[in-house]
Amino acid sequence: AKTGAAHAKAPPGAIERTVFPDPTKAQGVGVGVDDGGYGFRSQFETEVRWRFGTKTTESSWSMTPLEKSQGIITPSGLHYERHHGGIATIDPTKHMLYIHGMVDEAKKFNMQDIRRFPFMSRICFLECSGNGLTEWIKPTLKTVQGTHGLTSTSEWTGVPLSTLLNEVGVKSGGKWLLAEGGDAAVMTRSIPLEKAMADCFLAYGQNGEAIRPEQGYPLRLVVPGYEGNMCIKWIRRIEISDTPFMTREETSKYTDLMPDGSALQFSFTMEAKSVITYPSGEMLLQRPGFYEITGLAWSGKGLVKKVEVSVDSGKNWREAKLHGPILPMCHTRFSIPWEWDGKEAILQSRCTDETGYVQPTIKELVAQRGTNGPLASIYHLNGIQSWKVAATGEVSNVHHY
Amino acid sequence: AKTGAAHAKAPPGAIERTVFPDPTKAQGVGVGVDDGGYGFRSQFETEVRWRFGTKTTESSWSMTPLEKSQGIITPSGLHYERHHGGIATIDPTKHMLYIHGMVDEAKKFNMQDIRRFPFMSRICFLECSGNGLTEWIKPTLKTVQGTHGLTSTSEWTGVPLSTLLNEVGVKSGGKWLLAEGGDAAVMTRSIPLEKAMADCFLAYGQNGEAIRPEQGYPLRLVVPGYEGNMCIKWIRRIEISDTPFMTREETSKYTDLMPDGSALQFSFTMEAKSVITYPSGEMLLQRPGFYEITGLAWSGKGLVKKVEVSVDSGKNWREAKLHGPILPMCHTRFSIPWEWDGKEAILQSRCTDETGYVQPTIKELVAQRGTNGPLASIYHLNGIQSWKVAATGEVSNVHHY
Amino acid sequence: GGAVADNHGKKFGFGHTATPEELSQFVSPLPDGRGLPKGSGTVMQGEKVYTQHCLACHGANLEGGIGDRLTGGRSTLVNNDPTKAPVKTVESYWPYATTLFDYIKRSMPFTQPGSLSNDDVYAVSAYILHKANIVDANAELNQDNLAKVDMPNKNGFKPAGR
Amino acid sequence: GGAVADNHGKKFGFGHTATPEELSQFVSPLPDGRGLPKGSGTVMQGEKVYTQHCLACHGANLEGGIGDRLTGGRSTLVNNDPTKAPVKTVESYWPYATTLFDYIKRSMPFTQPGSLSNDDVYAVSAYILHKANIVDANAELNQDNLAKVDMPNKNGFKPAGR
Ligand code: HEC
Ligand code: HEC
Ligand SMILES: [Ca+2]
Ligand SMILES: [Ca+2]
Ligand SMILES: [Ca+2]
Ligand SMILES: [Ca+2]
Ligand SMILES: [Ca+2]
Ligand SMILES: [Ca+2]
Ligand SMILES: [Co+2]
Ligand SMILES: [Co+2]
Repeated sequence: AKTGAAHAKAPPGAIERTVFPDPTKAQGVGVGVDDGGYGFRSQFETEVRWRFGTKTTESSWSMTPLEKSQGIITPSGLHYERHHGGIATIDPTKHMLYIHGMVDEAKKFNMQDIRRFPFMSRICFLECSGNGLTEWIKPTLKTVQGTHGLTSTSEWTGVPLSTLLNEVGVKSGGKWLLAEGGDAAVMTRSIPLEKAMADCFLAYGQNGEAIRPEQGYPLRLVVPGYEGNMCIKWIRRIEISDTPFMTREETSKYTDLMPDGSALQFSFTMEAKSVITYPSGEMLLQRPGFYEITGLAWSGKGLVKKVEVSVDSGKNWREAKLHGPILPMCHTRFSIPWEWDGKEAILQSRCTDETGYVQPTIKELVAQRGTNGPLASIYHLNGIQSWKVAATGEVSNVHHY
Repeated sequence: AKTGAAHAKAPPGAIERTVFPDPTKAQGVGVGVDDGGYGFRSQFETEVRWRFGTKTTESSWSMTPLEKSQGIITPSGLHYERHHGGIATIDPTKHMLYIHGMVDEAKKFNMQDIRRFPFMSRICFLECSGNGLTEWIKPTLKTVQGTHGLTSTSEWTGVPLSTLLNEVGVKSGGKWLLAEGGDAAVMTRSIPLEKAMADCFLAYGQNGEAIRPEQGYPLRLVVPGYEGNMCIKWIRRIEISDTPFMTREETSKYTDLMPDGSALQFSFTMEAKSVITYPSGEMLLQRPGFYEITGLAWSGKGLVKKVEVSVDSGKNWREAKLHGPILPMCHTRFSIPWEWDGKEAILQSRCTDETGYVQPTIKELVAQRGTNGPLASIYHLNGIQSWKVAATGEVSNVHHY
Repeated sequence: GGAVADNHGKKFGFGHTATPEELSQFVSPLPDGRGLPKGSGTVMQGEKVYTQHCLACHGANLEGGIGDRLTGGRSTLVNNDPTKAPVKTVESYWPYATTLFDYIKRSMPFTQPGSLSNDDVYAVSAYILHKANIVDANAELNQDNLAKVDMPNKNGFKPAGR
Repeated sequence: GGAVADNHGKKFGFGHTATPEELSQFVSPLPDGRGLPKGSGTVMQGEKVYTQHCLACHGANLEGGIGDRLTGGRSTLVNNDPTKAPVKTVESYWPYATTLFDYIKRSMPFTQPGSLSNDDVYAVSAYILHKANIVDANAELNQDNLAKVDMPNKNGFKPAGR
């Protein structure tokens, strides 16, 4: 890549180039002249991941600017992050994956070994189950990046976990496996063996190149449709057992405390959800007239079957167009035309997945799980999002049931 | 983005980070600490676009490192390039698209206008019709990046051209349109109106963000399945006419000179093609045994229906697995298992598309079009590629019919 | 084509056998105590470890700081008051003592993860559990008795079924 | 959902009318000469333009350099000898003189595209066509006669049908 000077004035991900008054009258930048053969985005584009202000930057998260999203693929540079010990920097020639426990033969695989197996690719979403945690009690963050930005979609490539488990031979009685990361948090989660065999895979590729460092380079477990935290990054070890390991991330965290004091554990599935990304919080509609409302819908249970949109506070719902490709456990782009009459309006979207599950209101979720105090019912907020369009055209985050 | 120091030692597209002996024993890099909120690839990844050595860098091309490709999406930073006047740097707030000629009302649209229309997204390939031009007479370039790297796949988002044409109202008798770029080459191509109305679109998005500068930021015409040169970048003007404009790029260039001295013009469609990306030229198979052969197949006429692979110089063909999603006019990933016995082998792949068209051998193409001297039959080489695996495991580019 | 690759019905034989010695670097106890490494530590030893390695972030009274609060909060879990937060700590919320050992062993101290000996981890676990009013001041925890520690919220969890 | 967006059966009315004045900045002649801008230039004037703006890249004898060879090559097109390249030039290959005007006007000189007046472009086109033995030494080309220039390979092209 180019060194400092070229980057200095440009936004992240870009390099500064000369802007000529008439670009047809002066030669542009030659091939490979300033990018080293790996291109940058335009210097006129500025959206970035936004870090939530946790106490440390190493245990923190950053959110995808969904208000700028187009189609279904998230640019790898804008994929949301959640780390508990920072981004590990791992030399792939030294990385090793161990698989042991209740197996016929404990084995270790280096990255070369792993790449020799038959591979698979899958375009699917990841979502942190903490996505929306600020929104339980009242509308809090102002943009869709803040309310929903802990979900992103990539094309992941890797090895089916079933292939590797077949390689070591899971002993009868093996029911759970521990996935362990090679980062400073040595992050661990227990995964049901049944899910592991069904569709989990170890990804070394993301959007056509090596998986990005902050997504677990060189190897990440992908658990399609389940909470993002289970998709262990920088994975270095899998241990098979007869019971779950009851790690900190599946007891202290990622459990759902109910008003009666009991807590739901292993709430794995990211249930059907949708959100309007345009228009959304902090935008300004400049005039009444035609708008193509658009957003994303997804379900950890499979295909998005239907997205309905209301522009009148949930009184009437119209079915939105689903843009292809429509893939299971993947962001699906929807849109619907809207003639804005210039009066205050509440915009909402509601997703139905192939199981018939309908995205609930936040009120319905609160009725089931309680608010349980600020940030106590933290995870799995998949309620209907409401955006208010004021008569001025200003769009804001509201709660409206 | 970070300034010079961080980039200095890292490959293009990466930043240099400290590698600790044991990444579980030291905190990793905090969220947003060194990337400005737009992530980089790993410093251990090095593949880049390769510029073909033309006389100027401004009229030149660079090729996608397909040997490293995974899945179907090409990372935007590695998408192939072909410019005739360098990469234009265009301020999107100043960019304008004019549509005029045989229309009811000549109009101009700024980027805000364009973004207000209903949009569409489509994952599809682009391919320069010069892809493979060095390979007509004898195997020339050594890697699949050189032989086939002028094709890439992205998710493009934009406005259907039909929407804009409907807006200006095409007069009866209008049959062709000129698309004109806003770069230093002011690149022009004539597009049949029928194609324009069928599925062309003006893309402002690529893989979930703004289209990259070298792909035509802020706006590019996409002509699905047709030669890449028609997908006018930095598009600033469309003029409707009753005849083609006979621009330099559809007469002097992008025509196919036949041995009898006549030339085929408007050879638009990128016909069915495939190539094995692994193993491919310059790779080394370290030992006999199992290999998952993989590659890409595509057709400008629609869906890839079948890919067959031969490992014995075309004597026997086995049907490869097609990985999803399989989309029309889009790269389709295929793979097939192979037990290499350690003896010399010729690997080939052959694509059949939904129209029943079967990818020809290079010999068959030469029989039709002639070799016509070095680089004379330049375009539309979609013949079967042959890779020789030597007994040493070395893989090389060969011609084998 | 399905999303999951076909293994062509066979083992590939890639990779190598992992030796018990290599595997001994890993620690991940189960809630019943299987997998706990040998070692032991007392509350008093743990106080030293805590003061030296933990206090800066978790507070002199385990009340939290840069790191989470570790004690207190019993009786706050039953709650549906949107103005009050339940206090979820090792004391009030964690169902298994093995999780405490496991997590400290792998992730703490935050800036020097994996730096403590097993004895130190048993000790600081004992200290935290003592300050949480779960074990006595003279308790010594080890691979055999850690899983038997009676955690207040051990029956607090049930499978979500979703 | 199909790949093409639905326009919901109506005009949106976005954008603005483009005025003839705005459109006058664009030049894209058709092969029959419609769309050629007013202007004219002689071979002799063209020689000056060529020497000053083109010669450095296309050569004193139009034999090419950094830029393409522009003349010669007639009779090389019929060819299936893999050791010989047909010589495709303005002279031997280009079917329409309007293309020459158009391309020079939009793209040349390579490093100062769009810098020549219409008269200069007519002139340098005339010069190139003269050196290509297509027009006389005393030819003057303009918006009315350019399309009538009889290009040697005007019948050389047929639609590929693919
Ligand atoms: C430099 C700061 C720091 C130091 C020193 C530190 N911690 Fe922590 N601790 C943290 C942070 C930050 C977290 C939360 C990490 C996360 O959630 O990603 C944490 C979390 C914990 C938790 C989990 C609490 C819960 O409710 O889930 C325990 C237990 C813990 N630390 C114990 C210790 C012990 C024992 C030590 C010393 C041996 C220690 N910590 C040293 C910062 C620190
Ligand atoms: C600085 C170098 C340079 C100068 C000066 C230059 N050209 Fe060119 N010319 C080129 C290059 C390079 C190309 C090929 C561009 C491409 O194919 O992308 C070219 C292409 C052409 C072509 C097309 C040839 C073909 O076979 O397709 C014509 C005609 C042409 N130039 C005419 C001119 C004229 C007339 C001038 C002066 C008014 C001029 N050029 C000045 C470099 C130059
Ligand atoms: Ca943008
Ligand atoms: Ca809301
Ligand atoms: Ca790579
Ligand atoms: Ca070949
Ligand atoms: Ca806590
Ligand atoms: Ca030429
Ligand atoms: Co959960
Ligand atoms: Co063609």
